[in-house]
Amino acid sequence: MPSRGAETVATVTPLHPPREAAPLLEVDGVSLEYRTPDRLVRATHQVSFEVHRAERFVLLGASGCGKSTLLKAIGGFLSPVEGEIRLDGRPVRGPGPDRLVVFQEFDQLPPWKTVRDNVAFPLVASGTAARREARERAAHWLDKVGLARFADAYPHQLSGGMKQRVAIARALAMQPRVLLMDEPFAALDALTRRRMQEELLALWDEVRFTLVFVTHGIEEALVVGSRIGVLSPHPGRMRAEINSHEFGLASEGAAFQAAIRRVHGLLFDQAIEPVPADAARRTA
Amino acid sequence: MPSRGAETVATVTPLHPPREAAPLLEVDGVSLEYRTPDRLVRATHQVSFEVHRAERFVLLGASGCGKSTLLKAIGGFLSPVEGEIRLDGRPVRGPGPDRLVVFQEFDQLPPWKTVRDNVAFPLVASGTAARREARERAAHWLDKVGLARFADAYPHQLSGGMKQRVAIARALAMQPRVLLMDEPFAALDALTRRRMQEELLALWDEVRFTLVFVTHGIEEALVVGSRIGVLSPHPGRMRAEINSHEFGLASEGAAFQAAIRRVHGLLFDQAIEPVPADAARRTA
Amino acid sequence: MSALNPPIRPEYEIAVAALPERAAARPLPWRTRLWQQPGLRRGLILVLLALAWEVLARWQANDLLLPTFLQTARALGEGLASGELVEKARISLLVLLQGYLAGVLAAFVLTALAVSSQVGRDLLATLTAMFNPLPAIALLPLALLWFGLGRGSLVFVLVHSVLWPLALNTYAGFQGVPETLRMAGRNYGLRGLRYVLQILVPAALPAIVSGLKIGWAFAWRTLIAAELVFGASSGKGGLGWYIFQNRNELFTDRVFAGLALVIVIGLAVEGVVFQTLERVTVRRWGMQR
Amino acid sequence: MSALNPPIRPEYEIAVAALPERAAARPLPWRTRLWQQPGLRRGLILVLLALAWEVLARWQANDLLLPTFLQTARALGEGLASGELVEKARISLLVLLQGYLAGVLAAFVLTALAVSSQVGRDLLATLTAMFNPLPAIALLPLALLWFGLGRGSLVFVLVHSVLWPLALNTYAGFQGVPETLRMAGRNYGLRGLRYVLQILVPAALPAIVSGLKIGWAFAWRTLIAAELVFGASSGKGGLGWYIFQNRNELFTDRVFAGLALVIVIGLAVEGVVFQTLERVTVRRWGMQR
Amino acid sequence: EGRISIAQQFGIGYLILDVVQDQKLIEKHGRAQGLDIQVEWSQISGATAMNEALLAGSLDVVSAGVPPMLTLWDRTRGRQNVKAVAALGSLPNYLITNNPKVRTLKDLGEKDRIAVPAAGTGFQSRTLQIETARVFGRDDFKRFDTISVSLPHPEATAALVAGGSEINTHFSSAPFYYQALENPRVHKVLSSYDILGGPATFNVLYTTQKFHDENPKTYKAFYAALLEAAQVIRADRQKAADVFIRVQKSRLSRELVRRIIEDPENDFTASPHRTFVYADELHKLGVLKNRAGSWKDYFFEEAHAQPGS
Ligand SMILES: Nc1ncnc2c1ncn2[C@@H]1O[C@H](COP(=O)(O)OP(=O)(O)OP(=O)(O)O)[C@@H](O)[C@H]1O
Ligand SMILES: Nc1ncnc2c1ncn2[C@@H]1O[C@H](COP(=O)(O)OP(=O)(O)OP(=O)(O)O)[C@@H](O)[C@H]1O
Ligand SMILES: [Mg+2]
Ligand SMILES: [Mg+2]
Repeated sequence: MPSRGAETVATVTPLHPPREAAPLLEVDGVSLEYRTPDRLVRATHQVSFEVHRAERFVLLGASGCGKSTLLKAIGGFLSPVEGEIRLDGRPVRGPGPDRLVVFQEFDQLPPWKTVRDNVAFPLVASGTAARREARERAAHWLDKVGLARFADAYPHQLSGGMKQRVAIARALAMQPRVLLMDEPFAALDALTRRRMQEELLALWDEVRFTLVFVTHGIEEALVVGSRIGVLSPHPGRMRAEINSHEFGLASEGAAFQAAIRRVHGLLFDQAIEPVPADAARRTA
Repeated sequence: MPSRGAETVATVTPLHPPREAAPLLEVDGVSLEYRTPDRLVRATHQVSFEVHRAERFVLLGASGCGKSTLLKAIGGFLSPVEGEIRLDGRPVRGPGPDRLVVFQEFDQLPPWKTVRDNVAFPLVASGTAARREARERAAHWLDKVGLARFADAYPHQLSGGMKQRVAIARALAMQPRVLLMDEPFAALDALTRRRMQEELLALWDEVRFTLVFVTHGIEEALVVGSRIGVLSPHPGRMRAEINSHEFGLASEGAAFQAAIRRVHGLLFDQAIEPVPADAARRTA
Repeated sequence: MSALNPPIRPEYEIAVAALPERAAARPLPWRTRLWQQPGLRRGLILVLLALAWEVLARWQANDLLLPTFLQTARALGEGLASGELVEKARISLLVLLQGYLAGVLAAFVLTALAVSSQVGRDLLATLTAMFNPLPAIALLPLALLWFGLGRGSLVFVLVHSVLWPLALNTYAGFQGVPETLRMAGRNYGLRGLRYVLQILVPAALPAIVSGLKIGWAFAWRTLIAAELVFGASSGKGGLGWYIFQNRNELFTDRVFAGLALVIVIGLAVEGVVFQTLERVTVRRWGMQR
Repeated sequence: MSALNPPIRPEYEIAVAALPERAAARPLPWRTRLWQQPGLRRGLILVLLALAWEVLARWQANDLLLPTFLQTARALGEGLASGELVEKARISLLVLLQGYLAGVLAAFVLTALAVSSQVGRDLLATLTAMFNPLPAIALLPLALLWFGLGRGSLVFVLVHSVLWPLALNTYAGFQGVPETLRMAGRNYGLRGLRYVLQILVPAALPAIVSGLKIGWAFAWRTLIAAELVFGASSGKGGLGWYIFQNRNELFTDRVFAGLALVIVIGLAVEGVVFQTLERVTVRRWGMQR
Repeated sequence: EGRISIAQQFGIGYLILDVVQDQKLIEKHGRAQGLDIQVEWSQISGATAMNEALLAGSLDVVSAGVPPMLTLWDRTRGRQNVKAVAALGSLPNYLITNNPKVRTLKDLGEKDRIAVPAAGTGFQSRTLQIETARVFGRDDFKRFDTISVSLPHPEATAALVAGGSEINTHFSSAPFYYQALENPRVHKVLSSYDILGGPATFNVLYTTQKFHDENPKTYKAFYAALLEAAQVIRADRQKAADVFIRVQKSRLSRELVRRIIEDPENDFTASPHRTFVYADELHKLGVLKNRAGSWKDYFFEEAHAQPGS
């Protein structure tokens, strides 16, 4: 695997110029709410964290705790009812191609574009690349995610996992400053997932984008992330932040297992709802 | 946890009456194809397997290998271009509530029904239960999947994982003869996923339905399934069938780890596509 | 670009306390709140339109062709006060509703056929392409022949004006229902009419509602045109008849009063019926924003 | 129910061989293949309709009101052979296309406004609810005032008949675009017109196409009705005028020939333009079945 | 000056205009005055559209029955001052029926339906109202409006000839009643001539004061052309028939057209006949607000030289 290994990161000292020391992304006391006809649903409550340039920040939390909502807010699609999200010190006002999002849903690919065009389109639309170059980059990244043979297919002809891989290729081809990924590998089998993780980290090694990554896999969090934020169950509040820059794709040993257990504890030591009382009664 | 443990299953001897010996579901040399304007895409090629009454059959395979397609064919939504699918010896002709499907996509919940009605509706529509009873059963199962508080919400107000849990509750409430589940737990965090697995197995213990389950988690396959079918990469062909009835929710030891490794080997010993040649060059 | 490594920061863990009492919702500034009333905004648009009309009419100064807003309002007021317009509107609305409902029903049958068989699909496509472009006057002789002069003929041409657009829209809506949702419905064992009613119709409701709106508007158009011919038999003409009579006698302000009443009814139906329908269905369900 | 335990079966592993040569696609029986030709099926429907017409007309035996299919076909053939109908159709189609395109453009502008601002939304809702139910005759005096007698006025009433239904459908389509897709589009940095054109329009295409179909049909209806009134200036009347004139001379077969030509054009446009449009877009993209 | 746009409706009642158009008489009389006149001919159906086009300024001269002209004159008095230019001939309208029981107006009952082009307001309806007022009294002049149906002549003729529909009576004009009366089941009940007391003008041409005043030479040429056309028709009715068929691209048989033109009842003259009956009666019935002293009140001066009534 590429040069980035546990040692490399671990030996880093704060040599950066002062400008670098300021966080790139600041989530500052952010509460997010949905307004429904009957009631107000609070998705996150006063969540604060900072993501520095080139950090790989992973968000972990129970289902429904507000991870996707938080990601959408960073993407600029939702504005906080409380607190502020700042990028480079400036409040986030709306969406933009500098913060590309891989959504959790399968229907994020415009169905009227072929797989290739789906990857190339944002490059052209955002002015990142000319049409020709965009198509070349698209071909490159489709090859990386194993979909070169499906470049001319339309999204509805793909399986769930294949759709997600197109979305991943699209995001990686864009090489945005901040990459926001919402459970991108959830629909992938172990091998494909591992290959995607490798590609993601290889690209990070190359261009050092900043990553905010949502996942349910604790192992994946440790492998992909350099820092992990743990959210409490619904409504999401910050529970902990831990470092995971030491772990990489090759990690396996006792320290890794200990870290997994630690995160597991942080996530689940208070159960969301107690298991219903009648669960024990019900046996054949 | 309920009485069902590794020992219980392991000590089973073929005591069943002859009728039971015939498989409930037979997939017999089934090839499935999609017809697109430009070409014919073969999703599975001459796949054969049998599922006996009360078996928990897990399908494993790489992304895009045709698992969902196979499940849809068993569900009766697609007919094979070759081979036959039989249920109780009779060819499957179309969909029906005896083979309930939990789809992989998030948009399987009618958006015009509340969460409760979404769970109750199939019960009423298929004539399984009267309206009142259906609502009670819906409440019960929503509680089990931890969504009791969201019974009156509409699907669009739920997170991805919550939508999948509604679909799971809907399927479990129906207690169909054959339950077909397509990566039902992919969008769930570890704890919720574990709880869902427990609920699924507890219900199986109670009513002994037949399960066909698609997953990407090898561990999950071993835990949930009593028998595992491994498919080759696209187009899917049968690679192996192995027994996993010995493993349960509590499994951890060396045998379990060995089984995981074995399945991993079966799945991935031939890579789908070789890693692109230029992958090694690209390092910062 | 030289390899950039992020700083290593301290870790932390905090026990999450019970969620504090929810801060009271900040009230929005009153101007924002006011502006959020759709009634107000639309009212403003109506006032502006009325003003534009008044100015335009005064500038044209040709009140036999284009009376001013005030003249029209006066004629409308008189017509309503004398009860004449109310009666005419009642007569028109009665026929309109009959024709509309019949058209909706016919459209439903046609599309239900279309989703259930290949022949039904072809029938819908062919009939719509054939008959939709035909003006009502073309059907007039046939209507006369089959239904005579009374309400029957009016209902017939109304059905003609509602049926095709609604069927087109409904069918397009049906075809756009996501595959997963269809499969879920068939999985419940739904088929035939129950499948259409319980899955396809709600799933296609946005398209159906806009078809209903179009059908409603075209029913009005057709009714007013048709009443010129059929309306007055046995002395019971509706709004179209009222407009036609006054037009012939060049009482343009009354013509416009009649048309204004059509507009008012249109706005009321849009505001009360269709908006409510959308609010309690497609918008509530998150199928439309 | 006693606990039921499945049998334990032997395991197996097989090496997956290279995929054998694909078996040749089984040809379908010729009747099935024939039946799969939409042209054939629809042709059959047309033949049946023609037959029904013939029988009905002969049974009514009233060829001043309803000529038979054969009489009509003969009149149509004569009209086409003499070039008269061709010329009339050309004139009508020219005006029709102008009005149609203008209406489509206007609808597009209105809906683009509606998606980009609250005021635009209110404007669309209000204007549509107000003007859509108004019959073309109501606008005639105004059209005369502003555009005079001739093509201008015709185009004006055509726009009126295309604009509102198309705007309604397009806007409903826009509102139904899934949130994720909208976010994806905005994420690319698209906004304003590019966002509308590159995200909303393709995503709402099924609704737009059915709006286009409805608009097309109603443009025909309106044109024929308007030509009856406006008639022919400087001797250049279109199909509507042809129908009107022959009606005046009680040549009912020619009247029906004119209407039949409208139907034929409608079928051609449906079959060639709209079906192709659907095939290369929404159907190809899997947005409609 | 130098331009004129004229609109006519369908029918043989506009024969004078057809001759003017065919023989280019306006251009001819214009040249006589040293004026090159551009003439634009339009065909419009219905008096209402005519009136609106005239008021909108889209047309200079329009043509319709006497009552619609009087209505417009009444409404525009003191404003656009619309007045008649000339008559287009005296032609009768027949009330015909296929109901054998109907011999007089009094025989029409609840069940009968009378087709007229514009129920309640058109030429035929007004004529019928005048007769009704005389037979049943002034207060009851709208008696037959309730059984009147607006139906264009062709549909009405077809309905009458074919039978079987509710429409069994029709106030018809040429050429439709000629065609209808060929059917033995259809018979005549009343002629407009009976109601008005003799030959009476059917259609008139009318325009606004503005056009009349601003285009004196064109107007004069136009008026002269009308007079000449009337003479042409009187001189050679056979030729007139050919002109009609040519200009209207009519497919009516030549015999029928000739029969109509040669029918002594039909007098193609620019002089108004018995128009004042309408002006007077309709004022008495309250339809017209203004009272005309004589027919000259609603005709432009040029017409006053001719005999009229
Ligand atoms: N459109 C909406 N309207 C109302 N409530 C919503 C909406 N979307 C999400 N919510 C609510 O907000 C909360 C957080 O949702 P979110 O999608 O952010 O969860 P998540 O952490 O991404 O969960 P998952 O892991 O299941 O995807 C949930 O309780 C959900 O019910
Ligand atoms: N509607 C369709 N039209 C054409 N091809 C399709 C269609 N749906 C799926 N396919 C193709 O069929 C193959 C199998 O798809 P399927 O969805 O069954 O895969 P899967 O095993 O479920 O994958 P995943 O794990 O990613 O969900 C894929 O190669 C896909 O491209
Ligand atoms: Mg989420
Ligand atoms: Mg799948």
